[in-house]
Amino acid sequence: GPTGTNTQNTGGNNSSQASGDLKVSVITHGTAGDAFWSVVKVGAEDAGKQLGVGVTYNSDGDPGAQAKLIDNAVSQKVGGIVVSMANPDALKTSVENAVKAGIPVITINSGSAKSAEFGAMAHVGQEETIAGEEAGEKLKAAGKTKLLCVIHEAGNSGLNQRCDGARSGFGGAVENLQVDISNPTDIEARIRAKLQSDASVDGVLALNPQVAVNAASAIKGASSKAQVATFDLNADVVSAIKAGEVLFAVDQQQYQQGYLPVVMLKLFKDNANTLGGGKPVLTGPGFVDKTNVDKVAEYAKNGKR
Amino acid sequence: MTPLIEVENIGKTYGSVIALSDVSTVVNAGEVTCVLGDNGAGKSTLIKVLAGVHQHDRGSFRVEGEEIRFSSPRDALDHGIATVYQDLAVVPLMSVWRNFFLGSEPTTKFGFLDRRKGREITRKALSDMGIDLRDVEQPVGTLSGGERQCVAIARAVHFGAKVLILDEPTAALGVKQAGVVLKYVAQARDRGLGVVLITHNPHHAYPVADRFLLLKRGRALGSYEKSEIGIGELTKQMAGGAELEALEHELRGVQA
Amino acid sequence: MTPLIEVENIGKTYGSVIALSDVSTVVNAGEVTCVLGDNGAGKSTLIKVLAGVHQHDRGSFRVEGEEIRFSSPRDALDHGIATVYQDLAVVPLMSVWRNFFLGSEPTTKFGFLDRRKGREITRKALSDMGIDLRDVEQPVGTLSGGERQCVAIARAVHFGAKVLILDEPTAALGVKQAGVVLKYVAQARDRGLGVVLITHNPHHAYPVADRFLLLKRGRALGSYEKSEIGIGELTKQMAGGAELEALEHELRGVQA
Amino acid sequence: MTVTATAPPAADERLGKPRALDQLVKRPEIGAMLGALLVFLFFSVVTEQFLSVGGAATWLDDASMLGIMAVAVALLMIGGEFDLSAGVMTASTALVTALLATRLGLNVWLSLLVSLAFALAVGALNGWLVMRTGLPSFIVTLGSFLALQGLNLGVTRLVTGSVQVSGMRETAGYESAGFLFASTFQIGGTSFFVSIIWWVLFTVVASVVLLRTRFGNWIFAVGGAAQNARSVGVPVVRSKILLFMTTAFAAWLVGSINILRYASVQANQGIGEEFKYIIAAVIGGCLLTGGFGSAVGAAIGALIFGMARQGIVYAGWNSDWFQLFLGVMLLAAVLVNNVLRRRAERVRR
Amino acid sequence: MTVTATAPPAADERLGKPRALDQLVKRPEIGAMLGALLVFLFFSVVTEQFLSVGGAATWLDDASMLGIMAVAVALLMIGGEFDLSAGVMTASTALVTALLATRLGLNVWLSLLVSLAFALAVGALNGWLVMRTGLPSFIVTLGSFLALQGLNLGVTRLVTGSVQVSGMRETAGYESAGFLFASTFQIGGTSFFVSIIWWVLFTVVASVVLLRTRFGNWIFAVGGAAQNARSVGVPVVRSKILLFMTTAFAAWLVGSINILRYASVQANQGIGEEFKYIIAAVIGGCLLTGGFGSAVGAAIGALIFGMARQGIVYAGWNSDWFQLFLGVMLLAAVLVNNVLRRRAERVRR
Ligand SMILES: Nc1ncnc2c1ncn2[C@@H]1O[C@H](COP(=O)(O)OP(=O)(O)OP(=O)(O)O)[C@@H](O)[C@H]1O
Ligand SMILES: Nc1ncnc2c1ncn2[C@@H]1O[C@H](COP(=O)(O)OP(=O)(O)OP(=O)(O)O)[C@@H](O)[C@H]1O
Ligand SMILES: [Mg+2]
Ligand SMILES: [Mg+2]
Repeated sequence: GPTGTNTQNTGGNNSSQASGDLKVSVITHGTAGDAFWSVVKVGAEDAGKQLGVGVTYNSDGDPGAQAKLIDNAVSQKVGGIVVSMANPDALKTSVENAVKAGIPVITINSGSAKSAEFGAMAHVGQEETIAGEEAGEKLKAAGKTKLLCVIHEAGNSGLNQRCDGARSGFGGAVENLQVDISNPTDIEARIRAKLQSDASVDGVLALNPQVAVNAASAIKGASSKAQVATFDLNADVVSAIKAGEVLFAVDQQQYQQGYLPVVMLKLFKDNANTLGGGKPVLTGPGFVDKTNVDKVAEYAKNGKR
Repeated sequence: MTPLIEVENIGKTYGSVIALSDVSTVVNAGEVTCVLGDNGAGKSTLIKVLAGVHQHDRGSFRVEGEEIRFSSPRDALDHGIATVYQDLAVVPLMSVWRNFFLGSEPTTKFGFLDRRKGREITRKALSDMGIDLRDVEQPVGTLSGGERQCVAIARAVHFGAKVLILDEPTAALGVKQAGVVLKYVAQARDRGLGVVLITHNPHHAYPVADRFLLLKRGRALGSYEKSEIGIGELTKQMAGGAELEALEHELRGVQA
Repeated sequence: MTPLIEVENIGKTYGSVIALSDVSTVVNAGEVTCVLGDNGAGKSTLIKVLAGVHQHDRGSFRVEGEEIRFSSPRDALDHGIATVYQDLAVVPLMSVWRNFFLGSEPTTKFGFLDRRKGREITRKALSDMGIDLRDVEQPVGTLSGGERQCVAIARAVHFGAKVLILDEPTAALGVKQAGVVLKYVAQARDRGLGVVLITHNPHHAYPVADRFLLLKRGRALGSYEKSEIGIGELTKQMAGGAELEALEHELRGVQA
Repeated sequence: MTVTATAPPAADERLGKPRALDQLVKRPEIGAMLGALLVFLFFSVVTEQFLSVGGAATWLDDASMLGIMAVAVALLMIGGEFDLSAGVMTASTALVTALLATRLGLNVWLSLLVSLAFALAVGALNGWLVMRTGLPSFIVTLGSFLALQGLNLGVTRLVTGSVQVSGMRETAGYESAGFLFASTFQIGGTSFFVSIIWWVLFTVVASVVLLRTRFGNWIFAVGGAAQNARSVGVPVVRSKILLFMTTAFAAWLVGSINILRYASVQANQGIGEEFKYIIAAVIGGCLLTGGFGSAVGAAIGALIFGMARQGIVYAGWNSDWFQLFLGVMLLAAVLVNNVLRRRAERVRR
Repeated sequence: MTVTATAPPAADERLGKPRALDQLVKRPEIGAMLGALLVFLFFSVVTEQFLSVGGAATWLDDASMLGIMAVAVALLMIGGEFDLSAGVMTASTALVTALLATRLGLNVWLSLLVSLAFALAVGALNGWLVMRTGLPSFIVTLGSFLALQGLNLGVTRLVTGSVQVSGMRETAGYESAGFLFASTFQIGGTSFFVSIIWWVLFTVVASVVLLRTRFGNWIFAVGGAAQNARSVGVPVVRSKILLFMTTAFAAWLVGSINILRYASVQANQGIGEEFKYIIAAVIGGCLLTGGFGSAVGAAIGALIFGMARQGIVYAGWNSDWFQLFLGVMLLAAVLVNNVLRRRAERVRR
């Protein structure tokens, strides 16, 4: 395959090292260090490496700052922009300006409803709401009656959408709990406190693998009968799934949300190809549970699932 | 003629510390009232009440016959009472002239600071006191102790209206500068101001004062008109009577 | 006998300000060297060099005959030079006894602070100076100016080894306390210490000093043995000669 | 009849001769300026687009929003206080405006007025609490920071069911208000946001107030030694409360620019920004302990920030290391600034 | 031969008679203690589980990790400095340990030693930079905060390709190290984490050092008036560098507890926590300006924090409003604390 054009480990982040002259700017609303978005980044960079496309990845949770990053990319006259639209309204002007400047834009993850309206070429990924919805349905199918949805970053719209989705998918009682991702002790203590004070909670939906691990140990500490489900994977979650401590992990296969847009932009540039016919290209959600965990485990270790 | 300031049986406590109790005195126009006493006797506390920094707990405090209780130093200033504090009340990081005019800044007709005027008046007022500064734009914090003292005094003299209060103004000053300050005190008195002067130096107190208030451990030890007491007796009283003699004797003994 | 301290043509500049230049003097064991001068004359600068707070730029500085340049006040202390600064060098929020022992804390045999000993020595040292504090656990910041001065002096006297430097120690003191300080100076001298004393009060300087160094605007104006000068002439020199007479005359004129 | 014999001499023999360079660096901002110049030159050389008109529009835009706040915060810091609630206030004001306009259908102008009143009230409350209780403003405004953060999220979810308010574009008065706060102007065919003008304007006004008015003098005084300032008659309480209200006003300005430009606002916006304001002010020469600083310096501090943030993106450096670059760059800028300031201070004495 | 005629009188007539209550509140921590008591009583009454053994285990656990850091930060603050890098340091040390153990296969104990050396080096560097440059520690440690944050993320991604390091459970020495740092002990059938013991131990040691040793005396002195302390011979530079290293040590302790307990660490852990440490210290009575404070107070400040955070969860209040409750509660605690302290200070004089 066309790998090896760039052997540098950090990925094709440096455009001058890419062999091709296509430069793609990926701009997301994930905060730095977010597990989910880390996989998206790896996906985009892998695609860049393999296709000889210069990929730069930037992100900011603040919509205004994200808009400025788009403006920045436009002023750099990049060959393509990939953007996640958690807050489409705020990005409207910037995205439209990019389109006006003749830069093809692909939206990923969220904002599919506004994607075409703003002039984007395509949308890759699935709304967080829908991912949450399916997680909720699966938990309901597992016989859960009361669900705790743990938001590890207050005010993060993506996380809130997942919980909102879970609420409609689950049908029954869903409560949100806010914790702080930067303090694992606090995460565990709060989940434990919640479980101690409300014995009827029998399901915990974590939105981050680290939270999932904390939740599992909180459940032990509170001697509760609840079970954990989570978004995304890491080595600990994999072994927890094997051990039955974690029911399943939602896998949006977000690697593709980073990878595919670069491919699409490359193809668009080379052959004017388009994909999806105006409809979103869905990447997930898939689920990882006891049945398929062994298959996925290896990829999770490399940061690709 | 009603006295400018009259306090009667005034008292002040800090928490459970009784810093001042039952002290009475008057300040008349054209007279200097000198407050004397040991360290910690309550002198600064007394003048802080007069200047509106603290409020008295007991007793009465009248300004021009009118019972009063200042809510802030601004209030006292507005009643024409200007004060030089022992700890100087300057802002170290601000320039000399800005400190000089702090709280009473000169403005142009557009409402902006009149900086030229500020600098000139400051330079003039200080050089009148025998302090020639290199630069009135330099921060007060970089001046020597005595220079700083002079800035505070020059400010109070310049803005002082009816009553001028000075807390140990000559303590950090050289002989010449101290002389200048005493001259100012005498001048202010002669212009009809009432002056309250705190000092530990009987040689500074005696020439200019008309009345002496002696404090000890927060209480009045005595109050004398100048006619009632000589400098020798005053020095003795300031040092707590007999004790001084023993000390002087010893000092001489050691010297010998 | 080599002098304890000997400085020769010493000079010090702050940035572009020349605070001290070409000053020479000696401090002998068993003698008091008195440094006199106007405000801003450079007295504090001189003793800060001696105490290791600043370093001199020019000239030579010898301690017991050995050329030296202190890297820190600790260094000077270790050479037996104890100093009372004009700005007192106390930590306002710390208690009196902790300030007293700061840098030379007494410890028990387990390496812990010996608090009882600390408190007792402090109380004793202060009451020897005529200061009876209510409580040596109270923060120094709550003491009156003079009380604070006494703490700093008592500390230097207690720890002073060979040379005791005092920057205007009597400025904020009452008559009695000033007398006690002078007595300490005389005692220290008689115990064979070298003393450097800065003061503006010729009545304080003359009785105890053996040598007078007069500074003006950073330069030495003159250096006299006690035998060479009387108190009248000294006072006159301190005030810059002729100027004082005009002033005294005027002061008397206003009084009349 | 003058007592002193010596008139101030034209040349003082106690002053060594000042060097030419030293004369140049007398202004407190000059250090920050050099820092800014360094960052500017660095990215101009390292990247292609940084120096272009489009590039300048981008980093000026980024600097402008930070700059407005940094200048206000600098005034407050010179006045000896902190405001940790300044960051979330930008979101609170935007939320108030947006909720009123989109949910109650108020005219945008009216909503802006109400949110201005709200901001000033919060600012005054901050100031009053600080002065009343004597607690450090760090703690008091931390309280309001947490409270506002909770309110932002709670109210937004309560009213909209989500964590953002959007739909401003359809409200009455959006166009005209947008023109004032969020329009663009053209220079050399590139659009610059009007927020840059607001930033410059705010800096100039703040600077004039600080250096040329009585109130400015009081700001320095209450920050340098509040007790002493009070003893000579400066209205300390009033001055400090006014400073808190100034910060709140700036937060309202930034909030309004944001809501009109992005037409939506997220409940967690502005969190963490408060420290960037303080950092920009400190880079610009403000002392953390109060009593010293400059408004222009703070504006330049924001400029350094804006240039560094966008410059790193232009350089295409791996964003994983972003904070590392930023940290090193800030430290370098501050160090240069510091060396220069020391030199300047030596001269000033 | 004594000069003074008056021996210190047993009862001083200048002292009004002290009231019994006033005598009680002489200790600086008593304010924080009452704040803690209030919060404790409040949640004990309002919720069911808070007062149970299981409940106590939960909020003590939360408080302990915060508490270790708060005590170290309190020492540093008394010494007149800040350390904004303390939060990320907890992640950095954990990452170093985890990377060495999982990627290089080092024994956990050895990894812990290396990361301790790393922490102490960073702490010393912080201190050295602050003392060397004369810049405020707020700025210097902000630089190291950003730099470490960047390093944490950059290195983690470089090595693992993801943003977290996991897999500690399989490493050599995990069991024994885990016993020391992350085991539990039983009281009344409920497991308490050993971090609580670390917390208590650390507080006691810090308190003894602060109040009973020369070094403790120096901490107060360098924070209260560094210049004056220097002139009486206190080694200011050495003391301050040691304080920065103490904070780094505490961060290592917390990082080690975290990594051994959760067996994985996220690269962005600890960000924002540094302010909670400072807040806890201030609630416990530390002055932001240095020179005053108490280690026990900081520990109690952390306890208030922990109880409030978990209490809100026990009370089942809508977590959208979480920050609002927290803000109001902290402010209330500080206010009570303040009123009491003022009273105490009045007595102490
Ligand atoms: N803010 C305060 N709180 C508590 N006690 C105080 C306070 N201010 C002063 N005191 C105490 O009140 C007493 C009187 O103090 P004051 O400053 O009035 O003395 P003073 O006569 O001015 O002394 P000095 O000549 O040394 O300046 C002192 O014992 C002092 O310790
Ligand atoms: N840190 C400093 N930076 C710049 N100039 C200084 C500094 N310290 C002192 N000076 C200047 O040096 C000169 C000498 O100061 P110094 O403090 O030695 O005077 P002094 O003789 O002790 O005066 P005083 O009797 O008023 O205490 C003064 O003009 C002062 O402004
Ligand atoms: Mg006094
Ligand atoms: Mg001096």
